[in-house]
Amino acid sequence: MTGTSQMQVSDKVAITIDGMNKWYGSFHVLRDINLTVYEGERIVICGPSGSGKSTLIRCINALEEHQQGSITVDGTLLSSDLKNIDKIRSEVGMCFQHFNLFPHLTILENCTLAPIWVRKTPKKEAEERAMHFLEKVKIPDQANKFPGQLSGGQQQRVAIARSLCMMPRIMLFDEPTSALDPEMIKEVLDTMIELAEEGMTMLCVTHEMGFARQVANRVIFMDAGQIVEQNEPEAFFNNPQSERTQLFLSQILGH
Amino acid sequence: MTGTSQMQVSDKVAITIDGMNKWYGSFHVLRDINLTVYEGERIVICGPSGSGKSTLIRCINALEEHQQGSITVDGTLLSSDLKNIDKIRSEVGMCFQHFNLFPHLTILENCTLAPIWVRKTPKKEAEERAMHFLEKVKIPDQANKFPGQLSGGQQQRVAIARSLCMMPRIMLFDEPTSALDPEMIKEVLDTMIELAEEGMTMLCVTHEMGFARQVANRVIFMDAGQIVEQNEPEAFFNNPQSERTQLFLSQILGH
Amino acid sequence: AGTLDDVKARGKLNCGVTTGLVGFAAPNANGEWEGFDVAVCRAVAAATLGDSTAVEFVPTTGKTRFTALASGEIDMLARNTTWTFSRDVDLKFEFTGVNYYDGQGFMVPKDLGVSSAKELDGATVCIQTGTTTELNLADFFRSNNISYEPVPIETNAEAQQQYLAGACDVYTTDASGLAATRATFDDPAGHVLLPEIISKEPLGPLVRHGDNEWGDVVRWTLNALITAEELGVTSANLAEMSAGTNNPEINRLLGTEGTLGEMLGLSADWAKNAIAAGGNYGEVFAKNIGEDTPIGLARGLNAQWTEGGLLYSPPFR
Amino acid sequence: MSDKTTNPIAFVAEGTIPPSPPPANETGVVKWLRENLFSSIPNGILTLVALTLIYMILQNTVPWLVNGVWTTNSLNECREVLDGKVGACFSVLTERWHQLLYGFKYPAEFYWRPNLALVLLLVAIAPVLFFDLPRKMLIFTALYPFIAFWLIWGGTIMAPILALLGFIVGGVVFQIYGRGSFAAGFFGGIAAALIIWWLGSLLIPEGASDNAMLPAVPSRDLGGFMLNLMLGVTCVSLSLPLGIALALGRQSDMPLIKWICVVFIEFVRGVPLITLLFVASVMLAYFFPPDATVDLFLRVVIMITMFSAAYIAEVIRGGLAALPKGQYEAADSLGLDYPQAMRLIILPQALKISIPGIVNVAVGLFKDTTLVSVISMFDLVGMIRGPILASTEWNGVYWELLGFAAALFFVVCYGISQYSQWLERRLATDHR
Amino acid sequence: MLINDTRYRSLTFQAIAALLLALSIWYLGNNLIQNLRAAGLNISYDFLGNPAGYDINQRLVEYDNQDSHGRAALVGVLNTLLVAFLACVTATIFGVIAGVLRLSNNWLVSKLMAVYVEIFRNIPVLIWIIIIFTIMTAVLPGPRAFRGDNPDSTMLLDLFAFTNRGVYIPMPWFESGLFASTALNWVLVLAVLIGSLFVTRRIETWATAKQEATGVRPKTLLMVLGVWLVPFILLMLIMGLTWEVPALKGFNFQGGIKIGGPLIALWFALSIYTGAFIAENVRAGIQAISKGQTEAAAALGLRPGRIMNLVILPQALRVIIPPLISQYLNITKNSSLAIAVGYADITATLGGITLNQTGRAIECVLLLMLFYLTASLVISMVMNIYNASVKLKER
Ligand SMILES: Nc1ncnc2c1ncn2[C@@H]1O[C@H](COP(=O)(O)OP(=O)(O)OP(=O)(O)O)[C@@H](O)[C@H]1O
Ligand SMILES: Nc1ncnc2c1ncn2[C@@H]1O[C@H](COP(=O)(O)OP(=O)(O)OP(=O)(O)O)[C@@H](O)[C@H]1O
Ligand SMILES: [Mg+2]
Ligand SMILES: [Mg+2]
Repeated sequence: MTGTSQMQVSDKVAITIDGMNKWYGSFHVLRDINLTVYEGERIVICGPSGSGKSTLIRCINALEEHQQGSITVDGTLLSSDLKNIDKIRSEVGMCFQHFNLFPHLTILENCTLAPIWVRKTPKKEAEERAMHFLEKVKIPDQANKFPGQLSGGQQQRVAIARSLCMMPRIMLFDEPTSALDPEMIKEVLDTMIELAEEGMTMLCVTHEMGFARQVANRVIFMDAGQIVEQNEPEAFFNNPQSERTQLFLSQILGH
Repeated sequence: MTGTSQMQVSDKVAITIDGMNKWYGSFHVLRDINLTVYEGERIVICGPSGSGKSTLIRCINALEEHQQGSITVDGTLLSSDLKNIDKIRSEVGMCFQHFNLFPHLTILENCTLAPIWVRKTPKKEAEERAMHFLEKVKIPDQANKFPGQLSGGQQQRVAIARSLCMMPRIMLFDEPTSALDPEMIKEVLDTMIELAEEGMTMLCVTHEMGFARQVANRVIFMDAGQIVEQNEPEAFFNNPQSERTQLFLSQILGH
Repeated sequence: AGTLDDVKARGKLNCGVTTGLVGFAAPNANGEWEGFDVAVCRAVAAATLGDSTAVEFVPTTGKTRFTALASGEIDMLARNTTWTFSRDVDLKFEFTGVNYYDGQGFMVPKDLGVSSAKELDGATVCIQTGTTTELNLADFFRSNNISYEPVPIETNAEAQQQYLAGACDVYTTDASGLAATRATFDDPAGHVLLPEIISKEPLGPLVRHGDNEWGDVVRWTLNALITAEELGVTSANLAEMSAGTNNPEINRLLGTEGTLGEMLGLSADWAKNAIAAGGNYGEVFAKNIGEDTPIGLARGLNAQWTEGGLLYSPPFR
Repeated sequence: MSDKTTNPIAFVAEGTIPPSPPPANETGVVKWLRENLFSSIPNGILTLVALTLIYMILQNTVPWLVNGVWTTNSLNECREVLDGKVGACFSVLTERWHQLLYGFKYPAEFYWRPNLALVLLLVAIAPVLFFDLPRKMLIFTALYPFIAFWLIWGGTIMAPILALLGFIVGGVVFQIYGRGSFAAGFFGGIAAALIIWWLGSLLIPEGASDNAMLPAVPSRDLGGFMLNLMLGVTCVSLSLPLGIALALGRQSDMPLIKWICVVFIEFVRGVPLITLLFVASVMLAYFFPPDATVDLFLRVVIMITMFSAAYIAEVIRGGLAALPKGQYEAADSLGLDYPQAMRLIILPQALKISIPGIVNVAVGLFKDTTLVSVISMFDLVGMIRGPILASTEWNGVYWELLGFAAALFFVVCYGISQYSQWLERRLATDHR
Repeated sequence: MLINDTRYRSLTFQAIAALLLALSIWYLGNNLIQNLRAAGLNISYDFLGNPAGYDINQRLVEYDNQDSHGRAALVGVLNTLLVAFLACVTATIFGVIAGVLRLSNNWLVSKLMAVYVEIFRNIPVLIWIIIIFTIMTAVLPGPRAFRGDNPDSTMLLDLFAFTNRGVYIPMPWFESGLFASTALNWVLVLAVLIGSLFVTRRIETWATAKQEATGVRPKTLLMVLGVWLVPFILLMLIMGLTWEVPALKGFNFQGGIKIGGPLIALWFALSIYTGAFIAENVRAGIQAISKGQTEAAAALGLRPGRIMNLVILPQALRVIIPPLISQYLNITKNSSLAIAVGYADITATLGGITLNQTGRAIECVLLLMLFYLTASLVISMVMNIYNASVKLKER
């Protein structure tokens, strides 16, 4: 299984993070992060709470500023130039822990909003594409409902569809399943696995180790703002190198 | 296990409910309830939503009035006489689904409030006792925090400690774990099991069947305001008599 | 540009009046402004524009009147405003004459048994605020060394209600206003005006300092009304007289002789128009506040100098 | 285990006990009275006190109302008719009806104009107040200000059309250039509108309003309750956009803009409206160029608008704060820029939450429009305190007039506050 | 472009805003200067030192018509503060009573309170002020009615006179004061009262300590009563307390303390109007405390009175007090409507007669705004301090 997924990884670089440092005030959250993500790669990021996982992926689509080092997404250097930021954001889709759907818009409107206003897609085309992705996440029949009328799992799938409608080349997931009931987690993970199989570049913060084993090319373990260890899933889980990782895995798998 | 717990049951009657009926307006919520609880008994009440479980235990400590029949707690007949009500309430502790801690008081003050003002315990003594019970529920170090600063499971444990500080002879629990996350449920159930092992008389509305099997002397099944079936846990779960109970159990255990 | 040119260009005169004092300036049931002050506005409009209805009446309160004039919102203020030194000099306005010689008086219920203001020691006095009333009152009681308790009220209607309900013993404002107010009572005979008039209140129209042409227009329009009465020109015989008379002053006034209108920058028949608007001073007085009206004021000080009053217009020549 | 404990415990019901009616003392009038009026001795006393109070009020007002006289022409006539009886002279209302509603100067033959404007107002405001109505009606709402302006003030129809045209052109320019950059669109739109207005004002011939379809009525001639309504509606609708801008400004992370907004809001909220009205009536004139006389109505509108904008800004700020941060982030991560995020995501939600608060501000503001009577404008209260009470005929009828004013305001304000409560309930359940 | 760079974007916008701000200030200021010069006026506060020339009937400090405009303004400020303070107190009382009664389980009373709240909230306060002033003058008798052998009205208990000019109540004074100066005597009384307060606090702490030690709270009511009454009565006896009873003399009642009609009307109107708003706040505050809190307390065996004191009120107050304070702010601002009833507050003196007499519109209005701004800033500062001090701790 790991074999098949690795085959889709190309040599083209999707994201390069180079010597990145970030501070919140005087608190050093991210320390000297170096990371290269190739197109089609699926990366799972894990680590204890507060270790900076969310901050890292939020830096990638400029929801947070970084203070040192550079981030290059798809050849575009992330700088304070708004043009670049806009460009990167439309290449990178993001999916939040709490979905953050727009409650005043229907599912369909949620999905077509950004294509229409950012990509200037004609409405009809945007809607067709939205329906396509809603079918992909298996909720085309909910298109005209409001987010408040859906279950958590359905909402998270809408959030994924919403990002996909922007046709991003890279998807970021920040603990997409941790706000869900166990039975809904499965729905969402299935959707993500399907995406993974299509070769989407994915960075995913999650503690679902089953998911990591099944789809990831690489697992990154962070602690105290640093990347402590990264490896292929098999090696990572069966044979963690650092002590910190071993401790963390023992806790997580012990549950 | 059932053996140990049954040994503590004495012949002394703690609560007698005799032909009790209650209406909300013209809605007949409790129908002809007859129940005798012996000291040291642990009773679990279950049944579908709206069947009157909460109403029943709220009648026992006079949070609701009943219109027909009699309730006697520890030899005191529950009537509209305020003296009796006060007496009963200080004998009976209650633990709510939503904790209902007092948010403006610290944990310690939550626990000492009633002993000081109702039981006229000197403050120092009340605090010592409160610390004792907080230790019992394993949160002595939170004593000076405010409820808003604790997790749900911790709050529920404080609520239990708060009732215990009044040294009640009988504890009523109304779905004490249903507002909690799975991992916190365990904390609270552990606390309750410990109490049970000390021989406290307990009436507990819950759907935690594991708990029922482990500690209950008797399981009562209610439906439509009526006690439909009651039995020892083993018999109740393995061999339910009434059809209604079978249906209910099949749903609950099927999960 | 001067105010006169502005008014001509606009085709309307903006005239500041009070917000409502029956007899002097108040809208009637049809919403038309009428009254003694209003007539002055109309006369000026007739003189400058030839149309006595080309007036925009701007109601002003005691507080807003000076700003309205100073800021140019109104061209002239014809509101019961007392000509005082500080208003003329310090506030930089120009009073163009006096259209009503008033004085502050007192009204008391008859059954109070008071016959002189000097007996009012310790009385509660309702004051209609707005002009110099408070100051005169304070001066009067101070100089007579007696005490009183002031109750300042914004509008005449409310002051009157207070007075009638017995919340004050005395009501003080300009004597003309007192008479007007008493006229509306249920039982006017139950109230008396005390003999003391404690102040001089020359009320007259005013304009901004520094625009002498416009000041002249207003001043001489008022004088035209007064002179017309003196010379016996009335709205009834106006047409006849303007055909020419053998009194040269009348001829000069009505524009059949000389170039007075031109000097003012107005048409020759300016005074004729002003008089035609509401009659001469005497007619205006009689129609709005005279003895046949509910207000029932006698001419008194406001009679022509020939009749023993103070009205004395400089000659038209 | 042992028989002794197990046997009495085991129990299975044979059948269901049918529900029975509650005991008699649980129903009926007597129970209601006992529970609601006489549940305890203090409660009984309270009831009796309340009953006496009600009786006293009715005893004093009912004869006065019932004996009311409706058809005389002056207070004296009315007193004669009443002939010493207690009774109201409502005839002042019938006789001065038009003055109370429209002020004393609005031409009587044109009363239909404000009336029509009011009716249209109801139509225009309906889609704003009731979300279920078709959204198309909002087009009429957008047109309404121009129609109403023309109806009430009259004059040449070119003026409102020109104003509308300016807005339309500005909007179109904004649409075109706003796609690229918001700032370009925004300033371009404003510039385009200004150009249109300037060009248009050159084109409208001098004196066009003299022979217009609807003769012009100067704003000084507005009065009565109509003036209250107009001030209320105009100022609330003008202050809404200003309030939104202030609220956004106060939330902004640009310190200068934030401080300008904070100072403005706190300043305006700290000063009584009446002082601001003094500013409008005695001070503002000094701040305009000497030859531009801005009429009092406009000055008052400016002041009241500023006043209510500050309050509305605070309400909207509350609405903005209530939105989870995730909404902003989600909008960002989709690549929407600030104006888009505000317009499409944040404001629609924040405004919806704020509507009850805005309605409350609106009610308060509407009540406060009566203060203009203090600066010599003849609104309803101004008409009563000024021309009507000062007139020889009606000098002395306070109760009827004040009661009428109170009743009129009560009906309108109570209506609006009921609406806002309905809305709050509805918003609470909307979409779960 | 600058506008597209996050670093400079905000700077650019702020620069534009600063420019616009400066431009408009310059424009307005320039107009002002031009207009003033054209009118030959200048901004000067010298007039504040000139004699005011008018009298004020309601004053807390010495004032007569030869005092300056500045002092007249001070009288106005104190009058504003006086009526605002009185109205805040009574509005709170009305509001709390109405709010609590509105939650009463007595149907009639709760409906009556709902009617009160709705009627007063939905009618402009200006109309209320005028109505109440009119009612007062029309319903209460004038002093004239007290005259004659068989007067229409009589004084209540021969001590209090209710007239449409105001209410006259007896004034206490000391026959054999311990000091020569009346003021010092009153200071002595105040000192005794403060002493009683202090002792009461001591008794309460003692009672709490006793309760903490033994569990039983000693009954302190009698002791407290004694502490308040005994020294006070003694002092009064020593100093020879007598009452100056108002009596009809000349035109008016003389002697005693007079509370003027305009003050009463304004005070009452503001209290009853704002009371309706406070009632709503109180109701909302109490209802905001969930039923669960009462039930939990009851289940612990606490009696209803204790539940109110120990559990409900401390929580409800946090909800009630912030809106309450903004109602106080509203009272202060609404007191400027005093001009409608002839009460000499700051708006009526400085913003009314002084403005009227001197024509110094800009100066007067600026001073007026300055005063109200200061007042409201002080009040909101108090509110912020309170909010910060009672904020519930959460994680
Ligand atoms: N806005 C902020 N200001 C200051 N500190 C912050 C801020 N956001 C996060 N932090 C701190 O930065 C650290 C990293 O936060 P981050 O959310 O990236 O952790 P995480 O690995 O995602 O943790 P979790 O698994 O709990 O989501 C934490 O210690 C957090 O307290
Ligand atoms: N105050 C009340 N007034 C009227 N009906 C009520 C009231 N409280 C509860 N009921 C009704 O009484 C019935 C029994 O309620 P109760 O809360 O005892 O059920 P329950 O068995 O505890 O249900 P759940 O498992 O959902 O808590 C329900 O149908 C409920 O709707
Ligand atoms: Mg995180
Ligand atoms: Mg329940």
